[in-house]
Amino acid sequence: MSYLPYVVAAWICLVGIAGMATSRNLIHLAVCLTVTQSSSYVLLLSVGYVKHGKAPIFVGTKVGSTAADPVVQALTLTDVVVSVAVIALILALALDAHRLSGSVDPDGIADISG
Amino acid sequence: MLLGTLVPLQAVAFALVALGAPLVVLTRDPLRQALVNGIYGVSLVCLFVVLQAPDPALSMLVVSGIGYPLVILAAITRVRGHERTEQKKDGEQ
Amino acid sequence: MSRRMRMLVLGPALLGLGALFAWAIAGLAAFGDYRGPYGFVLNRVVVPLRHTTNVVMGTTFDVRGLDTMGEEFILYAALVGVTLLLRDETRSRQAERRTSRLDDDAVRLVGVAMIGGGLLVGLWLMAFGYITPGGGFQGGVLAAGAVLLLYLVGSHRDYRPFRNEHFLDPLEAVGAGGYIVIGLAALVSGTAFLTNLFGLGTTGTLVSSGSIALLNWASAIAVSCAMVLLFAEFLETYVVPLEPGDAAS
Amino acid sequence: MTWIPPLLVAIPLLSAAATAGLDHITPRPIQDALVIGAATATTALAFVLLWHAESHEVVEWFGGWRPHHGVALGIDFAVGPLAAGMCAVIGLVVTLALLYSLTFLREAARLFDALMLVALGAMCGFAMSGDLFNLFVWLELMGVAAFALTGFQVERLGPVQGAVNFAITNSLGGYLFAIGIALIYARTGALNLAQIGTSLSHGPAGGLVIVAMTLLLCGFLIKGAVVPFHLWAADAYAVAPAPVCAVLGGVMTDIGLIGVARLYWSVFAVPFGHGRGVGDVLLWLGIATAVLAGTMAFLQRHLKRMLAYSVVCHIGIMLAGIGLLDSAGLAGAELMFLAHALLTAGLFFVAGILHVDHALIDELHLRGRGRGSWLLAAAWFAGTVGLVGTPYVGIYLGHGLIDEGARPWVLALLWLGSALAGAALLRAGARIFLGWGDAEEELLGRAIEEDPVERDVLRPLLVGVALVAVVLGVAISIVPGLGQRAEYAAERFRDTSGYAATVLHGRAVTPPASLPVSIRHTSLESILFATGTTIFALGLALAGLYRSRLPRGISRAASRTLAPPIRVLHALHSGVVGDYVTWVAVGTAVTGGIWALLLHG
Repeated sequence: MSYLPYVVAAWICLVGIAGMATSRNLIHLAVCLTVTQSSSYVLLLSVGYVKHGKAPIFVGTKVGSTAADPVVQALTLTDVVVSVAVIALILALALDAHRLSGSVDPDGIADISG
Repeated sequence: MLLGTLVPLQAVAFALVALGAPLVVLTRDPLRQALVNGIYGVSLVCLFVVLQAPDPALSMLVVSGIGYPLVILAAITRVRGHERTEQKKDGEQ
Repeated sequence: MSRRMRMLVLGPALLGLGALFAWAIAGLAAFGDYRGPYGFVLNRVVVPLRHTTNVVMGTTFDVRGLDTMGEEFILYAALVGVTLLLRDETRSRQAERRTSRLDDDAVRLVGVAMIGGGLLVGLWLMAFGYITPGGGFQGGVLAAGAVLLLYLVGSHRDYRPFRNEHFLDPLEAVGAGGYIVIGLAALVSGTAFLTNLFGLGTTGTLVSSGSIALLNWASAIAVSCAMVLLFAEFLETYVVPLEPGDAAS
Repeated sequence: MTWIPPLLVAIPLLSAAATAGLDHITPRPIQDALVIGAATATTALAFVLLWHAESHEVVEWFGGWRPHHGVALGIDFAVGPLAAGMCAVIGLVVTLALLYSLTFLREAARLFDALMLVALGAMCGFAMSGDLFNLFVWLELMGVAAFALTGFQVERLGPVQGAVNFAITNSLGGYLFAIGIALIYARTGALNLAQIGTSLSHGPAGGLVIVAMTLLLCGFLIKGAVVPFHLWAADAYAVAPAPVCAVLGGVMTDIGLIGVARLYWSVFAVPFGHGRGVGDVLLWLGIATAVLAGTMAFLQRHLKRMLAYSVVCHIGIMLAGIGLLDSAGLAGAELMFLAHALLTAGLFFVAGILHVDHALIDELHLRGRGRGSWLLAAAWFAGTVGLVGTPYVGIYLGHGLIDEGARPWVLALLWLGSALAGAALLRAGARIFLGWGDAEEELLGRAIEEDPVERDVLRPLLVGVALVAVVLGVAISIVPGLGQRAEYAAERFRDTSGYAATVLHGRAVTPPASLPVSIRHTSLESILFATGTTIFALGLALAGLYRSRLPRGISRAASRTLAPPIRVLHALHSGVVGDYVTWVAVGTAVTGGIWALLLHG
């Protein structure tokens, strides 16, 4: 019985959300968002790990020998690409915000409200 | 009970990641944060390797080694450069 | 909300979320005891059915090829989006593009060596992705990073040819669109979209796995181009105005 | 006909790649033809698919990976009439928006078109997909396209703020969804919705499934802008160009609700379907959304922001329809979606034309400026009446179907939301096109103005597109046979075991006995409520126009009692992304907590 991996994933998610909510800088916020997302990779890969399993790459090992779940790894690959796309977009927006208002403080660029 | 079947190497990798995340979040200066985030990325890579996931590990490696730093540093440079010239302008006036 | 107020609301909310997570974790199988059917079935069938030794790549480009098609387009949409969002930024910089040249030849030499190395490793990752770890995405990012080193060790001018949208934009479209065209080819031939059509070849060699190889190359092209263009969009902004007057824009 | 579903994704995405990739090479008219052609073809194919999907479920397994012994290996699109109908409306709205933007957005047109097509492909994929992770991929893809489209006007701060808030809250929602996927995958070892449902039917559900459901559904509710996750929507829709608003407000927000319905009936109805716990929470969220957003719409003076809150208000009513968990409710939500998508798009189009004509978007500033624009006025008022749900106009039929399963007080609250949002739009219309009302109103807050994107437009085209959207939307309630078909589609959609059997074992569905071609009747109660709502909305609009002319005592008492809560409401919608992230955490924790109490044990 070991649950540490899952606890770590939950912990990363909460830490990331706390960082996002309290951030004073959009660049910092974007990085916190990727931290939040990294919890989903950690959880996915922990879930798919198999005791005494090898990587699901069958070079030199027999097909059918114990190996980690390839599906979660494929999902993680997609997830990582998503994170790059999202951080690039948010940083582009941060640059725009800075050009227009001279600030990257999310509290400072709240132009419209109500 | 928490550790159980965890191989020591995996326990260390998980601990590093668990420590790294709050460090990234608590580093409020973006430039320093970019560095810490790089280290956090490397700890994730190690974790993926010990979880028998070489493909995601490679992917994380190129992303945290090339992808994130390039865009983050570019954004920081731009923001800083802007601020510097603005300060200069204020000084002249 | 004031920041203080926000912290007061956030604290209990995170505690609640934490409690929910804890409840969920209590229901999970212990670490390493996982026995879900999906991945185990794939581990057994993908190598014999698709002649690829890397089951993760077999999953990414064949069994769950549609996800990867979406993923290519996420990257593509991000590239188009960043170009759209930074169009003012880039426009205002055009007039005052300036570079700080690196004068140290030794540093440049190391840089050039790294470019060569990066490109080689990138290509290797792309080429052998469906046999050993690696693949279009990893190789593409690495190759793009190597190409961009040209910018960092050289001057901006040296790097311009690689950042020519007239050349890279169509290539990017060929990569992303190529993925769909391969899928459509299967549809036209009367089977399901993205069906693996081609000869499967010998397991463990470069001529294995049928259209996985093609899709892998399509995504490698798409990712490399997308990354170069994406980084270039941002790197345009590396050019810091040196004189106070330059900041007028 | 299994070749159609992949085409609904492939055509728009391939054209998107082509249009941006060939930007510098092909002349503009060819590009325009390519873009409009792709959107039209997608729409036409979606209608063909709808025709076929009525008699059998169209299931396509990508890569030919069919399931073996109930274990799905690949990804499937499973299309019933409801999903096909969604695709058809999505295609229609996107096509109209692209036609509208031919002259409305000339700058960076290729990038814009490419992103719109990507969004179209992603939304169609989302509506048809039968795989949990595949849903996430389409969710992220449409998100990435939408974030950039929102920030289109990069020369102003408002769009950047709106896009940042949109991007960060929706990405967070996506990541919560991803964690939910991991939890479900850990429990069932499957990603196919039908297989997950089958797997969850063995053994007790437990905390893991409840928490996973919370994360998955909250991910969709964030996309669907349901209270308290709705805050980003007004910021984003107020600042995006009109055709983008039409697509985002008309179809992309609602798609989150389709996700909720799809997940509930393919997966969570199995472990939780015997009680009403899940449905009641959705119903309550829907009611809260309808009333709060209706109120917020009434407090706006920025036309697009007002429309944004009106969208959120109707989302609430549709969510309540889904939360009733019966066929009539789901069919009602579906019909409301049809009418609402077209009417909202039409009203955003009209707002865009006003913006181009007068370079103003503020209700008070525009006062009396629309006099003489009769076509626009007709479109605006017809659209507004359609959104209020006057008997047999616009959303009425959908709302009437939702009414059938709802208790009277639920009904009253839902119609109240509709009346508030409708009153706001009526008030704005009367001020702008008739010049009625006071020129000042301090309860509405400060003005926000912006410059239009393009001034040199082909105005007849814009007006034509707006009229087409409004006329189609208004007519939804009186299309003969539509109500009965929607109900049949809802019944098919709700048939969990039938869905699983069709997807995993290839069993054919029993085609319906011939459905009547007549206008579906609604209850007397609905007609009374709808009439009352219309009168109430008119009265409220008049009160909003002439608050200063009310007897002084009433007026003063009204401002004294209303001003503080209004201030609180305005303050809660702060436009600060840190607050929004906090509300996402609060909303998820509270929703999960309530489900934990209701469903456990």
